[in-house]
Amino acid sequence: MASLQSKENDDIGHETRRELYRLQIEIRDAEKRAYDLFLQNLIKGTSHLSLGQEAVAAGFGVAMKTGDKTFCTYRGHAHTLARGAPVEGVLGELMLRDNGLMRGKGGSMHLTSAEHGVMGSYAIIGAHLCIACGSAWRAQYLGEKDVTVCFFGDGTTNIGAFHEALNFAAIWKLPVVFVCENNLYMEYTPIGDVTAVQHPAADRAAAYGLPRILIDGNDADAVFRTAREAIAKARDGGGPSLVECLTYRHSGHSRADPGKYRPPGELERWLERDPIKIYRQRLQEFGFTQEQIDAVDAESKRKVEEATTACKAAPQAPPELLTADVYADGGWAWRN
Amino acid sequence: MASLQSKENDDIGHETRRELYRLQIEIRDAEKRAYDLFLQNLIKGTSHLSLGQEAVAAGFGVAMKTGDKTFCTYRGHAHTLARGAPVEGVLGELMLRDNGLMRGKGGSMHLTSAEHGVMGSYAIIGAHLCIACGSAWRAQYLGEKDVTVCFFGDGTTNIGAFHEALNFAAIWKLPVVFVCENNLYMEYTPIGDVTAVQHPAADRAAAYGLPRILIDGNDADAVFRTAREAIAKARDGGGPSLVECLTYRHSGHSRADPGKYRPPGELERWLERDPIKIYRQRLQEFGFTQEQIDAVDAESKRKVEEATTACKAAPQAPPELLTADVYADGGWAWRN
Amino acid sequence: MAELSYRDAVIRAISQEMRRDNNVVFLGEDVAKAGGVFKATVGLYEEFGPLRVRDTPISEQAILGAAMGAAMTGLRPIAELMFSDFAAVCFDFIANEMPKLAYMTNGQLTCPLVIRTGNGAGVRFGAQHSQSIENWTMMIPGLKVVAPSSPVDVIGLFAAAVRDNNPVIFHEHKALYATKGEVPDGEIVDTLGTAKILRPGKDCTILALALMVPRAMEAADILAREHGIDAEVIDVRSLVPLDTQTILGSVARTGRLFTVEENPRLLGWGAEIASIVADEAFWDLDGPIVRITTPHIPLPAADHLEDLALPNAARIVDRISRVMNG
Amino acid sequence: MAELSYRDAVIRAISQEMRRDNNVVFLGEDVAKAGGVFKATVGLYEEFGPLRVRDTPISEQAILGAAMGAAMTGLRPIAELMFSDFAAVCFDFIANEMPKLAYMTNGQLTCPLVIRTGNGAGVRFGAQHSQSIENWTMMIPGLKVVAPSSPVDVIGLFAAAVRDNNPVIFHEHKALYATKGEVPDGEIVDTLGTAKILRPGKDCTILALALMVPRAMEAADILAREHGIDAEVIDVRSLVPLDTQTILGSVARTGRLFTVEENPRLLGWGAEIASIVADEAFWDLDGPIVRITTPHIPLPAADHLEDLALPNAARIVDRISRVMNG
Ligand SMILES: Cc1ncc(C[n+]2csc(CCOP(=O)(O)OP(=O)(O)O)c2C)c(N)n1
Ligand SMILES: Cc1ncc(C[n+]2csc(CCOP(=O)(O)OP(=O)(O)O)c2C)c(N)n1
Ligand SMILES: [Mg+2]
Ligand SMILES: [Mg+2]
Repeated sequence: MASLQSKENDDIGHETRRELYRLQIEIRDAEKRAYDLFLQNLIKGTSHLSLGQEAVAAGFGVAMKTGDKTFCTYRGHAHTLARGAPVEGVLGELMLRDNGLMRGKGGSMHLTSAEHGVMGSYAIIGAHLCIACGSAWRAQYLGEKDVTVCFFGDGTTNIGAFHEALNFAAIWKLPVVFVCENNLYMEYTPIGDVTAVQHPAADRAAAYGLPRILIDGNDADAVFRTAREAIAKARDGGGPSLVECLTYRHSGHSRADPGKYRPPGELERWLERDPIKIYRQRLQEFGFTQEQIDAVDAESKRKVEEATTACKAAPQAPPELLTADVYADGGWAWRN
Repeated sequence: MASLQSKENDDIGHETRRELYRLQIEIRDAEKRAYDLFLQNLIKGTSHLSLGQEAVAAGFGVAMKTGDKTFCTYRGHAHTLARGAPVEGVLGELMLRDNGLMRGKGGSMHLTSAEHGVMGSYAIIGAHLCIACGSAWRAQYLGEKDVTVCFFGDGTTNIGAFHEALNFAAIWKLPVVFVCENNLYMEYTPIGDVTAVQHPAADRAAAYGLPRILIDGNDADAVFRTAREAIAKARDGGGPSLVECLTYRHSGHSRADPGKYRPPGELERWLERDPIKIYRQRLQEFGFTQEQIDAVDAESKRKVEEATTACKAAPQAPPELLTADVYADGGWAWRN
Repeated sequence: MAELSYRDAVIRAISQEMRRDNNVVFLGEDVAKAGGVFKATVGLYEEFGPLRVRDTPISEQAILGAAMGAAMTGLRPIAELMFSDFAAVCFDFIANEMPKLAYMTNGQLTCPLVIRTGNGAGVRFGAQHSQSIENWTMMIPGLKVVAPSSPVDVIGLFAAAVRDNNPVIFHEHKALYATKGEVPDGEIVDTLGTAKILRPGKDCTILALALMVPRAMEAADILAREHGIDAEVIDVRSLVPLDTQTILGSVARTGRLFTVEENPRLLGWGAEIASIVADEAFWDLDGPIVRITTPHIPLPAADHLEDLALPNAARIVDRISRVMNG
Repeated sequence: MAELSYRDAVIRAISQEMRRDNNVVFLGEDVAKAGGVFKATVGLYEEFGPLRVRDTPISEQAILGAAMGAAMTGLRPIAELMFSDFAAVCFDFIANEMPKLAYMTNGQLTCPLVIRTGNGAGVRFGAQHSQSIENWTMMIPGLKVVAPSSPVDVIGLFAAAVRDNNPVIFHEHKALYATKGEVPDGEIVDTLGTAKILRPGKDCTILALALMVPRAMEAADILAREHGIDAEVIDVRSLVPLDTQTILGSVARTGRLFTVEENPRLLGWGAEIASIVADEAFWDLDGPIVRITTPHIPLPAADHLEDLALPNAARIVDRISRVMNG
């Protein structure tokens, strides 16, 4: 686990810390709002929240530069927001409205904002690790300096595509960072019940000639430091990294899942280690005033509120959209 | 590498050694004959020889008991013979004749002899590792005491199915032994060019919570000892093993491939370590007379000769076979 | 006789077969302790215990591979693919391994197993969790393919699938799980390869499958009431084996054929049937064969767009009435 | 103008496109240093170097995934699937990822790439290395599907595929690699979605694809010579987009339709076309639509059985002459 450096010799700095906090709280507020909207039946289909996992998205989001590419999963609201995609676009998509990032065509599991470097959210476990390799290969081939970061869960480490992607990235020395958010569960099954090693990603890094990296995923500073290092290594031609972040989701797997499969007390123990709570304390240690923190909180609340209002007012996409963009020419003609 | 025990305290014994030799020489003779028949255009389609890799098949074949199950690949002639399937059935299948193990319907890549425990040869890389898990699961579930042994190549360790099967077998503690024959090449590409670790199987065992087992695959005694141990462990409920056998194919990947992609001298160095050569020496060390060895050789030559004659005389399967056994009722009706 | 949901019928079907035969085992992701993401396997773990009902890792290839290896050596496994879209991550087993085993081994080995999977749209899950893949599976020689539309058919056809000695893929429709129907007490066993005439009619034949069956039935009512068209509705139920006799017999009587398919247009299951009818019943036909399908597009997540995509009663009525009167 | 083999046409096609556009890169198993298992990529590594022509591990998911990720961020990759049967081990990318990307992202991203693969039978490789999977790919919305039958079409259609902004699967027929044909000098670029009338005729229309094209042509000759039947032969070339105009136009003239398909019967590509014709050209038809296909079975390895399985000129002639005269 990465340990905190002293305040005197702070390697992170005030502005970056503010940003790390700002992102975490924005994700938290947006995710809580998504949950409310789901209960109000304003989000149809499904939704997978990252409540409790905000530090991972924020830590990487802040460490990434414009042009860097994000690949994430159905549990990707956080990673999408962490690259600067607007809350309205995200909530709008969850609500399947015309103001959503993909105007309702993709839905919550496929959030994409290419202009922010969010190259898609993928809902079939494992595939996007391979796809992320391709994005990194393009950067390497063209001599472009962007890095690709690919997020996935602990359960994903047991599917074949994980294995193929890791080996492929390693042998081609691709500028990609694989980030495993180990939240202890694949849906409803404890990861330990279905995995041959304790740390599904870290304990397998050696199988791809990679160093073992296991960090506290609830401490945004720890995540940020690791992200900064792995991304710099990738950018400098040092090849891929595999990072396992230990974290926990406060909510259920999806929708209104009450998470009954969890042993009593587990959630409570993790709430003690809530990343937001940890980070508020951190900010205070590093000299932030309560007013400064409150200001960030208020700004986030305002943004989410405004976004919600806009989304509730937004129309659905027009019916023509049904057959748009099947092919790259914008149409759907499969015949003449 | 397993080392030889002293002659005084021999843990293998005369009869077993004879059998280890007998199998190796039978496989060698049959494979050489297959190559000749290919050049004579009597084998259509393809064929993948195990010349040079005989010690692996023989070592495991001798260690397995009646009822144990073999799963192998398109390079499976050796493993099929090692379970006692008749040379005629194997060569007949390669020649696509009616006397072949599957009467020509499967071909060289799908050799199967259920009565000998050979549960099929699989031609799409990786799948049969998962299928072998199922055979082992059945034994575990029914309390049957047979062990499943699954053979594959070094290149196979980079496909997703390998990863899924290994994790699956490990968590369910299945009675299965995975045997990687590392012959240094996936078809024409050196395994090191496409693999992130030096030993594609052994260096990954830890990723499945398994011990690292790397042995000399050209020494039938070493293979036999490892096989005996891994099979006993599986039979006793100790779960799966992953064994990497270092070996080399003397012939090309398939058909008449001349193997031009090999660096000069490589084949010659491996021919020095020819398993048959090694084992003849071993037999002599352990007191076999030249006549005893010659007798085994002669018997093998006779068998292969007889089989060849029978195959050349064998007819093709009748045309009705085309539509037989599509479904388990023996027919092919997909409609009424 | 009791009213049962399609979801509960799945549970009853699995437990009927597991009670009957100790060689029937069941594996899949989150199917055991959690009772399945669609709650269609609740209680099985409790009834049959951890050796017969097993949670797996996210390893669809290992799941199907294990089912196959167990099937060819003596068990009769049931494997769950949570969403049918995931067939694509283990398609090697569905297309290349299971269905070819008996043939390649010249009958030495067989593969008696059932893959059950949540198929179809209507739940706003978007392009990768809503597909109708019955056609992906129908095209594979050696595989049998079933897709029930009612609780009683779920039980009867599932039992037939488990007892069949071939690999069978059993498409449960996600949007039907909550629907209900009358189901007799006691053991229920149906026959694969039998279509059912749900509504006899003399003017035209409508073939439908799974979620499209209630919609075709609704359309037939409207066609009769508002357009004077007396449609015969057939629930195809089983794509392989295919009950061509019932279909050809109906077309011989009505002279007109329509298919209502949820799968996207190109090579939807109706294409095969249309081609059979256009060959074998050509002289029976009084007019064009018309297929009513989801357009050839990926599915959108948005509810109103998804509703637009799938055939519904209004579209069926509109199309059939215009074709029949035009 | 020079005579070129289908195999060498593949090499020329790839190098034509790689010379033209530096963003075209090529990856696959044994494709670089060894020149491919079918020797259809010999010399590319030498000409374009190790950065543009890359050998991969046996990781079809990573190969297609890498191609896709590179395509959506700026390159135009060509990925080889050695045998088309292996599409099953990476079908997620073919069915769920590449073809749905543009749609799911509402056009934010596209996926301009080509998957080229050795398809079809005739080489005695048995059930898992001989399949015709053009129908597996035709049924997927968002994918384009091409299958050339001659060297010149290989080059022209491949160039069109590389320049297309969508994922295109390019089926090369293994049994055609050694065949030869005249090919003009200089750059060749054809158009996707265009069928070719290879032999005009007035009595019936025969549609064929890839290896079935020369067989249909041979059959047409025999039909003319021995049965007085003047068949029009159309090389469909591209399944998606589908040139329905050429097909419907031909049926309008001849009144009879036959398909010659290598894929197994159920949901072979001809089923879709039959269903289109049975709908849109019903009143043009003078008799049944007949599909001549490989039976719905896995393929045997034995040469004489494999030969029995695939449609050949004799079977085509027999079937068509009996139907036309019956
Ligand atoms: C190939 C595939 N199999 C199964 C699923 C169903 N599924 C969706 S999320 C999930 C659990 C994923 O667990 P993990 O990787 O730990 O991510 P988390 O949801 O915890 O973030 C499963 C099994 C899927 N989407 N894709
Ligand atoms: C999924 C899949 N990809 C590619 C191939 C083509 N192929 C056949 S053998 C082979 C090389 C296998 O290498 P290895 O596993 O080392 O086994 P070996 O042939 O050396 O015994 C390849 C790539 C295949 N059969 N299946
Ligand atoms: Mg998880
Ligand atoms: Mg090898």
